[in-house]
Amino acid sequence: MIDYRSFVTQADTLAILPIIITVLGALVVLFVDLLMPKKAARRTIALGIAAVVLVCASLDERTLYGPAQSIFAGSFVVSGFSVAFSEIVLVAALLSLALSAGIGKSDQVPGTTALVLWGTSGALLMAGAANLPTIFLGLELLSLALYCLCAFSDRPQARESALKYLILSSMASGFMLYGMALLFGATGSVALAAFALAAPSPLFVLGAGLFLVGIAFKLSLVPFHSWTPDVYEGAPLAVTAFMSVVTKAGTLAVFARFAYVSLPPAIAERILIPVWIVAAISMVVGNLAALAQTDMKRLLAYSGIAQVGYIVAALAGATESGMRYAIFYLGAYTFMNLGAFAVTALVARDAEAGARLPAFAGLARRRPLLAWAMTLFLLALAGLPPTAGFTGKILILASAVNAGYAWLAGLLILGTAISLYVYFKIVRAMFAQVDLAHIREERSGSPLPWIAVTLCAVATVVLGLYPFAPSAVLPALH
Amino acid sequence: MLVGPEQYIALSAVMFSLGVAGVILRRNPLIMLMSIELMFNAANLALVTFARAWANNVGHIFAFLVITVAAAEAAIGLAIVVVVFRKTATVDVDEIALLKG
Amino acid sequence: MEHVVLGIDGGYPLLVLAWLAPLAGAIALWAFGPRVRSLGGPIGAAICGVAFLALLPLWNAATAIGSHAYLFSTHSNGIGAAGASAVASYSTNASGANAAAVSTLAGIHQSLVSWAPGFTFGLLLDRLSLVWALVITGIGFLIQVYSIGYMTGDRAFARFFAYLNFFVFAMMTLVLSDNFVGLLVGWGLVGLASYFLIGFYFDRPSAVKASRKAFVINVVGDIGILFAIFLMFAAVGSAGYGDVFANVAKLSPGMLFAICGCLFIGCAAKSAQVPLHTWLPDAMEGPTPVSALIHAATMVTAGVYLIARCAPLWNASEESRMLVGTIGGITALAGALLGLAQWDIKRILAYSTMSQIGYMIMGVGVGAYDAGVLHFLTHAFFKAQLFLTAGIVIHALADQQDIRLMGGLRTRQPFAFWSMTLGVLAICGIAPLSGFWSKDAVIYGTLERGYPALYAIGVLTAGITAFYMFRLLFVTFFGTYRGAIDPSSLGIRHPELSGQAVEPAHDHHEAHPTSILMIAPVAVLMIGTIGAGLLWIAGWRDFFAPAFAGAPEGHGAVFLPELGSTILVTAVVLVGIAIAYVRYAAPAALREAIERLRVETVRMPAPLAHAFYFDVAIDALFVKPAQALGRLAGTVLDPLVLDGAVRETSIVTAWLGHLARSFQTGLVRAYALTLVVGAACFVAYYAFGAVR
Amino acid sequence: MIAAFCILAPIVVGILLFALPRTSSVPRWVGVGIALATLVALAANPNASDATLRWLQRPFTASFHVGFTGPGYAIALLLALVTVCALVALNAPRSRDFTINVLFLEGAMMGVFLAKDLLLFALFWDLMLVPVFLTLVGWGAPHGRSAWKYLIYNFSGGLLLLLATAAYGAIYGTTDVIGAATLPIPAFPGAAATATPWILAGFAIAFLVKTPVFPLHTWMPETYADAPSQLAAVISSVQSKAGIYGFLVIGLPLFAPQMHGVAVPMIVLGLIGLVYGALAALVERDVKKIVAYSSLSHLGLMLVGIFSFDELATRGVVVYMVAHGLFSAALFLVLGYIEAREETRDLARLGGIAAINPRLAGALIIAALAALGLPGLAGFAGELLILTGSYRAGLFWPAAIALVPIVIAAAYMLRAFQGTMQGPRVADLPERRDLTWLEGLALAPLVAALAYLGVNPAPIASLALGAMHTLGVAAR
Amino acid sequence: MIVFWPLALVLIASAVFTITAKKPVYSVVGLLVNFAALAVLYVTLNAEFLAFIQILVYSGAILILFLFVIALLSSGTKAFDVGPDRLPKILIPGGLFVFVVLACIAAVTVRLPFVTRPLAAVGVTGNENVFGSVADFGTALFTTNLLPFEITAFVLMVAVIGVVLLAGDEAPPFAKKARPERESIVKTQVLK
Repeated sequence: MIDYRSFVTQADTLAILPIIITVLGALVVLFVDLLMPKKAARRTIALGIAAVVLVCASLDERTLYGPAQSIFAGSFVVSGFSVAFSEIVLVAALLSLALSAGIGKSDQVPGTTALVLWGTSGALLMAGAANLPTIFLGLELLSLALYCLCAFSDRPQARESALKYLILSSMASGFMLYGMALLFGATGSVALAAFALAAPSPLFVLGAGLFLVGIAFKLSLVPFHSWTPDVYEGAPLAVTAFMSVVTKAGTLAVFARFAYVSLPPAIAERILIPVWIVAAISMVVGNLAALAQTDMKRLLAYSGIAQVGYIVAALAGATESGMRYAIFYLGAYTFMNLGAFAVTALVARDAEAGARLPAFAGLARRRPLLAWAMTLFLLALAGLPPTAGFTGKILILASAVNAGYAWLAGLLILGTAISLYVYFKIVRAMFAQVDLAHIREERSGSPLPWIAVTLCAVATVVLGLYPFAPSAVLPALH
Repeated sequence: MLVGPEQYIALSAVMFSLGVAGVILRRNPLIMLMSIELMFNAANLALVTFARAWANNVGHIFAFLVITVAAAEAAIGLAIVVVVFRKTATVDVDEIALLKG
Repeated sequence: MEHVVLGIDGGYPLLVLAWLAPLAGAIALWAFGPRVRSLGGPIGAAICGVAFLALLPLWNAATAIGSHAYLFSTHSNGIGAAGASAVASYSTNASGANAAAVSTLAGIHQSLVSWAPGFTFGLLLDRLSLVWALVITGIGFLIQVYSIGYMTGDRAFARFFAYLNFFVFAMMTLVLSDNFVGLLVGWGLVGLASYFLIGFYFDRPSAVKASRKAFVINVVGDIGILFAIFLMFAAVGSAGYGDVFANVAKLSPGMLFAICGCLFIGCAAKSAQVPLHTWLPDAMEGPTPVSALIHAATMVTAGVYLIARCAPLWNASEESRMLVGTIGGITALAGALLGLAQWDIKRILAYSTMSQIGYMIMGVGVGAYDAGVLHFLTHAFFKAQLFLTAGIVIHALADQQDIRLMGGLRTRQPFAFWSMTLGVLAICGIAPLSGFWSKDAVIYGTLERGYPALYAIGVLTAGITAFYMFRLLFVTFFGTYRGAIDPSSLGIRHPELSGQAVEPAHDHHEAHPTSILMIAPVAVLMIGTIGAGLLWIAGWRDFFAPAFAGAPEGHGAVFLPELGSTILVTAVVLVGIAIAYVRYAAPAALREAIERLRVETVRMPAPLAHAFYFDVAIDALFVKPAQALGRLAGTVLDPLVLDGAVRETSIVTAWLGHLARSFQTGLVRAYALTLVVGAACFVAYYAFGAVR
Repeated sequence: MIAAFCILAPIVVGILLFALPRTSSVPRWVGVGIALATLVALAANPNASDATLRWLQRPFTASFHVGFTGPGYAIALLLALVTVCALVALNAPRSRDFTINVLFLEGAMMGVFLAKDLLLFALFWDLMLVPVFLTLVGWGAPHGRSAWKYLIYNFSGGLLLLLATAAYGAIYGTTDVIGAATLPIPAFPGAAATATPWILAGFAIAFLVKTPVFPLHTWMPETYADAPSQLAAVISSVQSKAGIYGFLVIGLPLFAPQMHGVAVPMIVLGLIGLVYGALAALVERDVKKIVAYSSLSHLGLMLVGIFSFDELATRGVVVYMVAHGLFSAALFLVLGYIEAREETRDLARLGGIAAINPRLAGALIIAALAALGLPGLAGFAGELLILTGSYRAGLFWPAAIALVPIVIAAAYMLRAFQGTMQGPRVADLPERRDLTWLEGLALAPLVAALAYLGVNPAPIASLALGAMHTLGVAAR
Repeated sequence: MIVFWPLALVLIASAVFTITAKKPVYSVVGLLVNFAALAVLYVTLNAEFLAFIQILVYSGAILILFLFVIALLSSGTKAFDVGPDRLPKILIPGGLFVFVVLACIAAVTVRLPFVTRPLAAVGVTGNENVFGSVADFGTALFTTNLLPFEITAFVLMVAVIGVVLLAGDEAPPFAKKARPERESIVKTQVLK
């Protein structure tokens, strides 16, 4: 007789407690909303609960930091590594919710907030997933939530983006799933840790390849990126912000675990080379395509394509330190990217639709603090000091050179050079001399985005300059 | 002719490819969704086959989970098609291209 | 590293005072000129006088002949060590064979600063620099006194004296420096002072142009000296006179020639030697006192000073003597010839200056240093006097400078006439005036040292000089006054070609009475004009014998004795005077003076009228090509080629951006297709590429 | 700590200035005060100790390590002085924001010249470009392209610098090497052999662009011409030295063999720039561009000086860096005053200003004379030491060729001076007031420093000496 | 195992029919056949529980959903394939090429040595506690795969909430009516 209790111990429960908090928190949001009178400030309450939930999850997540422990019969691993990704996801979710003070109409806010929380839990699952079904389900949980969230707007663009995202993402899931099936076929196991022990076989390689296609799609690496700009532009701003970080964080966690843990050493490098190549292409093409963009969300989408290329480049060679730098840069990217989104939300006439370049004209004279904050975020995105983007880029460059991928470092520089025009176009618009008489001042009522801007700005600078070594803070793998 | 896992996998690969082709060739999002279901089913077939080959029922479990996800995805996908239709009065994906460039 | 310093090192506050007082005056007058207004002139003159007086007490110390040089061992990093003479190790027997050459050059030395090893600075007052310093401050003083009268009423009255004081400071720097770098500093600063003063009337385009030309050509000379410094520094590791002269024996003949040649480029530019002389006539755009002080008496003779100072170098290099002597001779002749063709009273004097400096350079070049230096001294007197007299004339004629429009001034301006006559006689070398002694010494010096060709040039030039100087005298002062007649009847078509300003200067454009302040300095100068030459027979050679020890002596076998030479020169000069008289002053000539001047004007030989085409050649060879290259750089290479490449890159980048965007058609099926294409590439790699 | 103060104080104060009203003139005086404070702090503590704070441990060790290297100290002094001078008589509109930008610029550039860690150097290097870009955008000609050009050229260089720094750190294990007594042993000797030339190439290109050196200079004339004069003064005098400084304290000690390997092409580039800039300045009509091209010429000379590897020339380079900083700042400030008065920079439109503005003319001529290398002013001292040293080091032709532009410099500088100040008055040029006391005050320290260093450059030259000992530059 | 070949034929034919059918309804029918055949194949692979689920969920739930939506969208306006085919024609051969490559690679890969190993021995389908049986499946699902199973609950929850929020919110454009009680939707759905 099987002792079922041995499969759900207290340790297991504690280990996934942040996920449980998040998931159940979403239910709390919905139920509290049910109990509220009609006239109540439902938007505020829902967001407040979600914030509490996310903060609790984040605090609880910190307690898990430590040596790796495998739970749920190897389905899930909790380690410093997963904690790092989880924290990034939670912070990103928190900041995204703050951006435009809820998604959709006010009576939809509790529902959408719940969806955000569930999506977050999907990403949290991906951060610790140790076998293929868990990966797949975490990914789908996140994706399904995002499909819905994208559509929560009356703008036809939002609907379109949801449809496109749905079709393309499902297709990519199909590829990934088929790859998973082949991996299972090649090894007879679904546990990532078991793969490395299997003898290398063509079936395994092909399975890994298809799996990586799915990964590349979720990371929006060129040429699997084509959904990104459209979806980012169409989706409500907060959703775009959310998915721009959370999807990447979750998928990177999966990719990193796969690349570091499950590949037989003999063929690991050959299996991963296409990923480095598409990362390199992403750095260049992403920035190139961003050159002529005027919509901020679309611009940040292309920028994100390039940025994720940088992050993947950090992993090149699959060195242990590279992993840390990737996490560092991802953390930096979270703040600088969300900061840019937050400023866009503040500048935009319609916070949900986002803003186009002309909205930034003369910002330095109208709202200097906002303009300088935006400049800071853009500098960070461009990899310039005094920001985390600069430090992160240095780490990535050093890591790539160290791992023998100097060509990647060179292409990174090329991409960055192109990106300067992209980011400084906005800086220029903000600081240029314009006739302020023609510009109608828009001020959003909510203070929440301001909080996000402040947090992101502080974090962007502090992460870049605070004299700590990422290696001392970030944990070992597994 | 002996039937082994190879034949099953080949069959699943063909099904998968047909699903891919369906997504590319059709303009009707419903049929595209159906094609995606074909892809998922192809993967399921592979999973089940390999489960049999290794005598490891985790493949079955996986397939089961996939079926669940496919159901959820179909539900959401159809809902999205409906809301798109409400906004634009068409679901021809070639007519839905506001976002580009 | 051993550091040889000429002169007895010590503290000489008077020397520093004489050196810096004019600078202080210049700064004060420049800064506070508008406040002190008409007091500026007296202040400036007084400061110059103070500098002169400060030098006098130093006479004994500076002329005391020491039989020793001082050697200082300095730390090789050298910061300030040379100044700390207390740590010096003392030796009376320096550097073997060269000790003799060095030891005789005694004087007084004041240490100043050190830049780096080999670049130490100090002031040196020995006999040579003493003579120059006295002339600079003395004549400077006189000319400033004169200027108080001449410049009265000018708007920038005080600024003028600031410039003059600055010039005196710069010139003192030049002659008092104990090393080539300090000399070069002075060299450049006098050029600057000259620039300021030539362009004093800066709203006159011709003055602006002339000042720029003078400055740029002088910079050409500066870089000659600069290069000489490179050579010397690379060879002996120092730019100090003492170090260089002590190591002359170590230098190869080729190196010596190169050093002398480069130094001479500087001399040629500063002293208006062919072919770098073209700025000097144009420099007459400046006020007349400036021409007298800078462009006649002092600055332009800096080249003479440099060569005399570097006598140890020239002594050791026969080729250099040949070169310098020849250029000097050519310049003397060319200046005289061009003097024939001028109508502007100041330009005539300018060419005569060029010619006379040619003599001096020829003299010092061939090794007759004492003669050359004496000619500098006498020339300073008589040429300053000539210029100042011309100034009186010009001043009285409301800034008229064209001698064709003068005439008959003998009665109207008797003082000017007599002064001018005295000066002309002196420059022609009529005994016993000063010019006679010095010029004779120079001319004979060339013969003595074996340069008969130069001798011939010298004699010929003396004759031409006599002709054109008397032409000046006769046309200006004899006959009848022509100022009222129509210039065109004299053949003057383009007034600007005659040197006359199209828009004559400024606010003092009217006839002035001649003030006592202008007459007195001229009177003082007359004393020198008459008597300075007598120094030649009053121990001049002995005075300088220590300074020019080792100079090449005469070969002995000379076909002409000195007295014979004197007679020959005097005869040639008299012939020149006679021709001038016949052409310009004989009663017959005076009657048809106007017609004669017209014909002469119109029929002037083209090479002379165009000053032997030097300006044209320089313009075509250097200025035009440089401007063309500059235009090529500024309007073609920069914007089109270099920038164009960058622009193309950005255009291509932008195009690539559009290309990347063009894949973003908005059609979800196209996106699916790209996804599948990407997947196919992946799969192809993984199926065939990843595992063999 | 003094170094850290000089870097941080302007930046912090700059941020605080946002609190003051936009149109007040108080921020400018606060700016002057803080710049003066840095100047005094630097001048009073020439031997201040370094400040270090650990930054990174992996992939390489890096520190927030700031302190004085000899040349760095000299240029930091220059920077503080020029900043004071630029702010004293500020006439740009929106003076608070302008002051803030200038203070940020000062802080960032202090960082460049006081950093003793390569990574920190790279950080400040990139950082110092930002305020310039912002100022060009906000105060330059509307719709001008100069900001873009500045950005594209300099950040491209900056990124290569970044890559080179990262590669250096990755291979040598530490970037805390500027002015260090001993050089790091590469962690990967094999990789070091292959990569070091490429690392130098990265640094060198960044330095060459920043300096700038032909043919990477085309951003410069437009930037200097378009920038407000106070900014042009700061960047032309100090920022342009960053490249030369980089060669001096990074190139020479860390990459000595490779530097020797590229000496010939570098000298050739320097010479081309030297002649090219002079020729272009000879025919340029925009007075600010004349000065810009003259900078190209002068900086080419410094490059020649560095690559002659001669002790004397190195001293000369340091002296000339400071001298050029002083006179180009003075030139741009004066030209700015003229531009503010006459609203044009075109030589064809200017003329005869000296008649009514004699003090302005006096200021311009002094600056121009220093620029053309008048003996007795600091520029001459630098030129002399560089060229003498180069010649002694065996560079006969470079030294000879380098003399020609001195003549051309005299021609174009006087052309610029006379074209604006002398000649007949241009009829439709408005009559404006002469140099004000404040403007004179802004120029006076520059002129005084030029004159003092012209007479006695030893204090600055000896700073190079101090550096050379620690940098291990053997005198040949 | 002889049943494999006819089933494979049906599977492929129905898949081709699904992706080529003119009307979506026909595609649904093709898909139905496909799923049914697949269920039979599952049985041949000892996956009897999965075969059952396949019929139940896919054929019974998902396809019905499709039919409903087709019915909804076809009422009143023309929804499908209304405009020109905007995908450039040259891309379609490209797509086919890709498809061929994929198929070929799949075919090549499965011929490689791994699969030639003999299958592991398993018990006869239909018995309790043997491979593929419900008990076998259930044990695995509730022990080693508990976490994924629990996640499916939330996946479905997301689907439910999302669909409710999306679909229940507004009226179609051609029948726009103000609905007074929008906030009640969440309530009712959650209570379900």
